[in-house]
Amino acid sequence: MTPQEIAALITERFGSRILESKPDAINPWSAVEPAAILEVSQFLRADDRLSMDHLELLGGVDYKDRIEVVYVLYSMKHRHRYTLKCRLPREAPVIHTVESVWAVANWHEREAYDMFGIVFDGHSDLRRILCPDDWEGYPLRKDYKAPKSYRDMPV
Amino acid sequence: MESIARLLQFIPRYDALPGIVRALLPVLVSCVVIFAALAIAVLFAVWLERKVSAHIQDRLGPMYVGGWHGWAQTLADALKLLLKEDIVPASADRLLYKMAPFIVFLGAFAAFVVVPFGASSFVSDLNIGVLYIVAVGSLSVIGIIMAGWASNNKYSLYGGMRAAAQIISYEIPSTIAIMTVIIPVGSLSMVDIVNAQKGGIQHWFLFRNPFIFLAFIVYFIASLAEVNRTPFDIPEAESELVAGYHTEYSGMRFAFFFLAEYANMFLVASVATTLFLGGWTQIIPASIVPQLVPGPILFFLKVLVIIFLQMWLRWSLPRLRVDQLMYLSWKVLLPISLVLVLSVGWLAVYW
Amino acid sequence: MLNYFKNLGLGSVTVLKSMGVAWRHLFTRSVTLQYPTEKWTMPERSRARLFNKIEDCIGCGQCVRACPTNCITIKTEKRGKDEPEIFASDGTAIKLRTLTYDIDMALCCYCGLCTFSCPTHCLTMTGEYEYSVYDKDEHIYHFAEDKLATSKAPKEKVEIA
Amino acid sequence: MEVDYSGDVMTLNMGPQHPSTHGVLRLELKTDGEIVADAIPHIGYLHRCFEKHVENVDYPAVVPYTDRMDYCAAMNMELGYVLAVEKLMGIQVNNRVRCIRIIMAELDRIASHLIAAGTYGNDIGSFTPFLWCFRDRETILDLFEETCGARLLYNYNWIGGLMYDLKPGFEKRLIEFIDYFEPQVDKLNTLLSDNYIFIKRTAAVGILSPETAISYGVTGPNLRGSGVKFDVRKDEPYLGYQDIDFEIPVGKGEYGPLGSCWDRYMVRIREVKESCKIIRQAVAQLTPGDVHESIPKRVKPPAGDIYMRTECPRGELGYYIVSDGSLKPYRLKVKSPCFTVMSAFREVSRGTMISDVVAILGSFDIVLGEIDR
Repeated sequence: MTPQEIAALITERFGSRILESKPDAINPWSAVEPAAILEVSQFLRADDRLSMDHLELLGGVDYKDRIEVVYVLYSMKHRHRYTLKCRLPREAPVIHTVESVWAVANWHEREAYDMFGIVFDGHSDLRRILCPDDWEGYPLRKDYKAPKSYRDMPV
Repeated sequence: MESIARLLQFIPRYDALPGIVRALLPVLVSCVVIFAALAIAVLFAVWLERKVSAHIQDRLGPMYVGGWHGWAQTLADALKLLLKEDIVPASADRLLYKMAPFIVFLGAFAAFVVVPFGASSFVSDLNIGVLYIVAVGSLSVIGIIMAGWASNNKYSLYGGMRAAAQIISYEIPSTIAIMTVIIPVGSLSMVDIVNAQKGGIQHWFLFRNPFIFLAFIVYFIASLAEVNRTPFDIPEAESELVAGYHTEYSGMRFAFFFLAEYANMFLVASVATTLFLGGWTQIIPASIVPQLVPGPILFFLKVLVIIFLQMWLRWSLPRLRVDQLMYLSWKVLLPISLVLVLSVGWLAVYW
Repeated sequence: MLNYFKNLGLGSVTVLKSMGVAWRHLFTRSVTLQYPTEKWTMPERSRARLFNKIEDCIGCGQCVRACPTNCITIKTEKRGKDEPEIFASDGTAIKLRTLTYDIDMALCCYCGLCTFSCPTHCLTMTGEYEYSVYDKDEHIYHFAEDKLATSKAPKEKVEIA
Repeated sequence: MEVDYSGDVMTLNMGPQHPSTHGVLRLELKTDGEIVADAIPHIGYLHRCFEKHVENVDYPAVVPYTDRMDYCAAMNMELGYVLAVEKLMGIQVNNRVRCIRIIMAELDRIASHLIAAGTYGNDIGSFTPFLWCFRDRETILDLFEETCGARLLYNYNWIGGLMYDLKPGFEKRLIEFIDYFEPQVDKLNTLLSDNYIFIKRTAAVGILSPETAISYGVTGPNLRGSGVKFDVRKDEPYLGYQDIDFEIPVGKGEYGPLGSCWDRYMVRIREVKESCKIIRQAVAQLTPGDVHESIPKRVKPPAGDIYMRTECPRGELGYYIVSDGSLKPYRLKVKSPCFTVMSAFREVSRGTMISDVVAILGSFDIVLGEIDR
């Protein structure tokens, strides 16, 4: 399926919950309402025309006014790719987990939590993954200031 | 020991010494002689191991210390180990921890008492020599469990437990394989066994009949496991248990473990030589070629061949898993060795 | 039962095969170098220690901007109008006097980006790779010092290699 | 294996310093005797804020940082990044650059798989294959060094071109090496891969079913070991891989269930041979040209985002780059193949033995530099 068809399909299915679609961009994407992410993911995974069974990448991007969660999806069956984006408020980024759809999301979401402080609702094991458990702040946010010391050790 | 006692007669005024000294001195001297010979042999074996491994792996190995092909490298390493700090973990069982390496070494060391290196160079000719070797040789497992337990380290404990299971399992096929030799000789004395093989290569038990040949292979495999060599080195499996039971040891105590490992290799190789390869006896019958090479040297050469075989195997094979190890012992070697004993016995009765 | 013997046979045969391969390798030539006595000649493009031919340096600071790890520190000042004009060996006029040119080799990531950005090709990576030191500070190489030597009293210890 | 885990379990910390965790990985093993009831990986010991770092350096200077992710296959790491930026900027490279990139990427794949195979032998307890593999890898590194001056962290692929052109005579030495190398693979197979002990240790251990693998986002040789024919070089060709004739080896499960450690290991060994094939074809396609031709003076991509993926030796390597039109990347997120495969580790290793945990970990062929970034 071409990106245009995918965009049309999910817009048809979810209507206004797909906020914006850019299937012609160099990396075709659709912005999804955060509350609908689980439904959209389940649809993308289960629908036979799409069967996006491979979550290639899940990551956050800090756009200073908002935090985006990016889902790059791929279908091993149809060999097509599509990107979903969810825009979250910067102060309290909360979104539902897609762990139940793709098992790999577990670690990816932990990493996004670790780096951006995005809270994934319903995640089974939301701990920091790369930084130490008692690390303060979310390093990949644009306003992050690196601490001078950690547990009395100079950083 | 008799020959040593005879040599001691040359000490001036030997007969004037107190009786207790005269009784103990030959024992002490023979201990020292065996220990020295063993230490030198071990140093050589370590060097050989490094060279064999290096050449199999397209390397050269140690090349600097001592000049010719780094012959003094292990000597330097041994000195380094002796000078290193002897670390005892804070929560270790100190007494057991300190004793363990010596007990491991004791097992290997004491067994050499009955090994006949030459026609008259042996400490003692016990009439239950083989039994004694089997019994004393398994002493090391106690030391290994002690080391594993006392280190207070989970890896060491795993190593100790694995070693116990492995060594005890493999004692059985190896002992049964030894029985195939005892049946035709009819004696447990090592000296008698060697004497029964005198007269050249065709009299060696290895080539006497095919069953004993197979028994030799069984014994060789089982002995590899008994001395924790690859492919049976699971007690010290480097990639799983770091270093197994001697993970926490350093300095001299570690050196003793090292010494014991190679001494054990020498022990099983000596036993294999004595039982299957005719011990110190000549390869070619004396009637064809005069016996130029002294017995002890011939014995040592034969031992070296077996040790080389052990090294060669070590550097070409991967390691077994614990359950596969047990499978090999109980389901492969044990049945085979039992069949072999029965066959040899059948031959002895009906031939 | 058949399987048992098949496995036994397969095991023995493959073990012997492995040993055979290992045996042949016992007699192949070794491929290692005996390092301190034998040394490998480094290819000309080798990227090891940085070297700055300070006479050609125009103090432009391109290398500082290119460096991903900020291991180069430059301090320059304008040369006076009355001073005689000097040129780098490729003819570029040197308008700035390089007061400090320090490279911290402990920070260097050996990417070579600085050498490509250098307009006069005075900053090069040499094939020199044996320069371990006991103190981390000794890894800071002061290249500009001999240029200063004319104005200041000569230092006793010159750390340039 | 059906095991009852009702007994007491002991926690055994494997790593971060352990001979076979391939770096600084910590495994929290819940063991019941020799059997591992649960294995929880803890990562992050090598975390060095790669993604934060690169937000502060300009685009060309990111390349040395990408080298340091997967230091065993640095050429492929930088290739993915460079291709992503080139695609974002719309740069076309000439044929010579394309062919050299293929040659280097495949050589690096061989080098990386040699490490994988060698260390895997080491994990299983056979030390000799390790050094044999390193001996051949050393020749590859020599080729790299004479071309770009570095042996491990190359910084060779630049945005729009290459650091240096090949040296005269490189092709000849390369073909000589390939001719020498191909029989060595068979030798390695005799010594290790076909050895019965090795097969017993690895086949039927660590079964990763295709469904689990896809769900956990496992890619590369690990996925192909489970029998899924997926290779980015074929499915989404870059660098003109579509013009090159090569096979994608997949696991067949010769000695046990599909998706075992042996299958994964063997996929790598077979891939090495395919890489040799690719290199021969790429050398034949080499044409003269200037490798610096399309290097831009200033790398300033237009605002936008891009996801570019390449097949690195450990799987599908994806770079998600967000550009805000400045000289520095606004955000760079790496989809690391080892990271995803490591998340499947707990699933795979449950109920195996301690020795199997090592075997499974080795068969995944992880590089901690890439997991932790």
